[in-house]
Amino acid sequence: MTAFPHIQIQEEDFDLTTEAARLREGHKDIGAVVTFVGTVRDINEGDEVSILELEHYPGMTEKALEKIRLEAHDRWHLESSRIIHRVGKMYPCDQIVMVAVASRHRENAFYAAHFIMDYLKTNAPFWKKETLPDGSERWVDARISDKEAEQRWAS
Amino acid sequence: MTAFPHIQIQEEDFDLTTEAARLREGHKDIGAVVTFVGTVRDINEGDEVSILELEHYPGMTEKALEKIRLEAHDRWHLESSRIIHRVGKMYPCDQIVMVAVASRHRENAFYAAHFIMDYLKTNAPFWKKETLPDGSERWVDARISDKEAEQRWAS
Amino acid sequence: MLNVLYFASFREILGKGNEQLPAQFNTVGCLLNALADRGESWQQALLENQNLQIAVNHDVANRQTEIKAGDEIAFFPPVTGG
Amino acid sequence: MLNVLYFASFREILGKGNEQLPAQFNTVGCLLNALADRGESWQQALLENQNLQIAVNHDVANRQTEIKAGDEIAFFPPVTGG
Repeated sequence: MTAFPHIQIQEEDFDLTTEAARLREGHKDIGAVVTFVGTVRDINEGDEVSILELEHYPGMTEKALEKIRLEAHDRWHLESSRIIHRVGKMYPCDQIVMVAVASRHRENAFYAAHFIMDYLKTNAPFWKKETLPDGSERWVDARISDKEAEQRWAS
Repeated sequence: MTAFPHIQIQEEDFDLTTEAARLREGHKDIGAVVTFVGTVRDINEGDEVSILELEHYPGMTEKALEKIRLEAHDRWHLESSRIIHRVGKMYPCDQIVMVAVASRHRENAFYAAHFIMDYLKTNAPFWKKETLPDGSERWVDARISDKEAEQRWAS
Repeated sequence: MLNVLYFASFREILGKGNEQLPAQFNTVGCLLNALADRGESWQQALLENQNLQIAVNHDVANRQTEIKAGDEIAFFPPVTGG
Repeated sequence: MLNVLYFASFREILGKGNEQLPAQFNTVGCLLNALADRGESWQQALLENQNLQIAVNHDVANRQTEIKAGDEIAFFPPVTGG
């Protein structure tokens, strides 16, 4: 049992329908549910990727994600939100991360989910390592475009 | 079998996991999947709503939705997209509509799903009728805010 | 013949969902004027209502849109789906 | 004692994921200087690397952040999750 029930860091895959139902549980005044799922692409930086391994910093991860989540609630008056991030070994097409938000109206839900993902990308302590078909490994570099995406939300 | 396989108008409910899997089927180069689900709120214009009935214009609906979908593909280079809209009688918390888009990167997926919903709201021939707890019925009025939301996408 | 359709509140107010009419009107506006002659509810719904929406053969249209035999013309209020 | 953690490429380059060190440093910067004395890979990773990220007790920190006995100090590269 985590101290942050709306955040899950797990090795197992997740099911979108189940998670959307949990998100809505106990909230009647919801008109809009937006989910984002990030998946493993089979190509990165022009190279085929065989395995993607996710490492994280237990403790700091949950704290960073909860901070992002509460900031989104603050800005967009969400009814509910959930973040799931997988760690360990994943393969092309696998689900890596889910952000799900529920609000009365769609505009807030779209902005909040987008905001959470942009902040997660630059503020949550996860690191990706790729294994190429020849067995070589490399750490994925942070993207400048992710930092720029985050900065657009500065108020 | 519809002439627009990425668009479904149906009375039955839909399953988010199943639909997201269909969306991704046959597309490997996907990094981002955004889904929007619109649900029946139990309150509208300050009144409790018991039943929501959706009517549409068969033929024009599919054509209008396909036009919106293709415009989104054009603007944001989507890998794949699907729209499901239910018709008939629905109840509070029921799912009404789903828009799902898949793209390489998250930004395009968020914008495209938001765009499709904003255009659907003002351009697809659906009409909502509410039944209140006392049995009285009323047609839902179009919202000026929906027209304004659409107009922000004008390029 | 023209295939004329009415949706949502229009269908209820006018008491019908569709009808076939002779193709003797050049534009949607001419058809609307003829329909308005049927009585007050028709006049209010089709001529005096600023919110009247029109489609011809499943595309958005207006009073100036030309129509011909075989066309499907639909009248309805602003849409409220989603 | 201080609990010092290294993640991702830092863990691999430095050859360890965590260690306990005596709490004899007032700031993160002092700790970094001491660690850099261990050799070239330590110096490069912790002093010359513009991308070094620092957390103290699970919060983002910097070289000026003060530290005390019982603190958890982590060093890692820019994050790449999501």
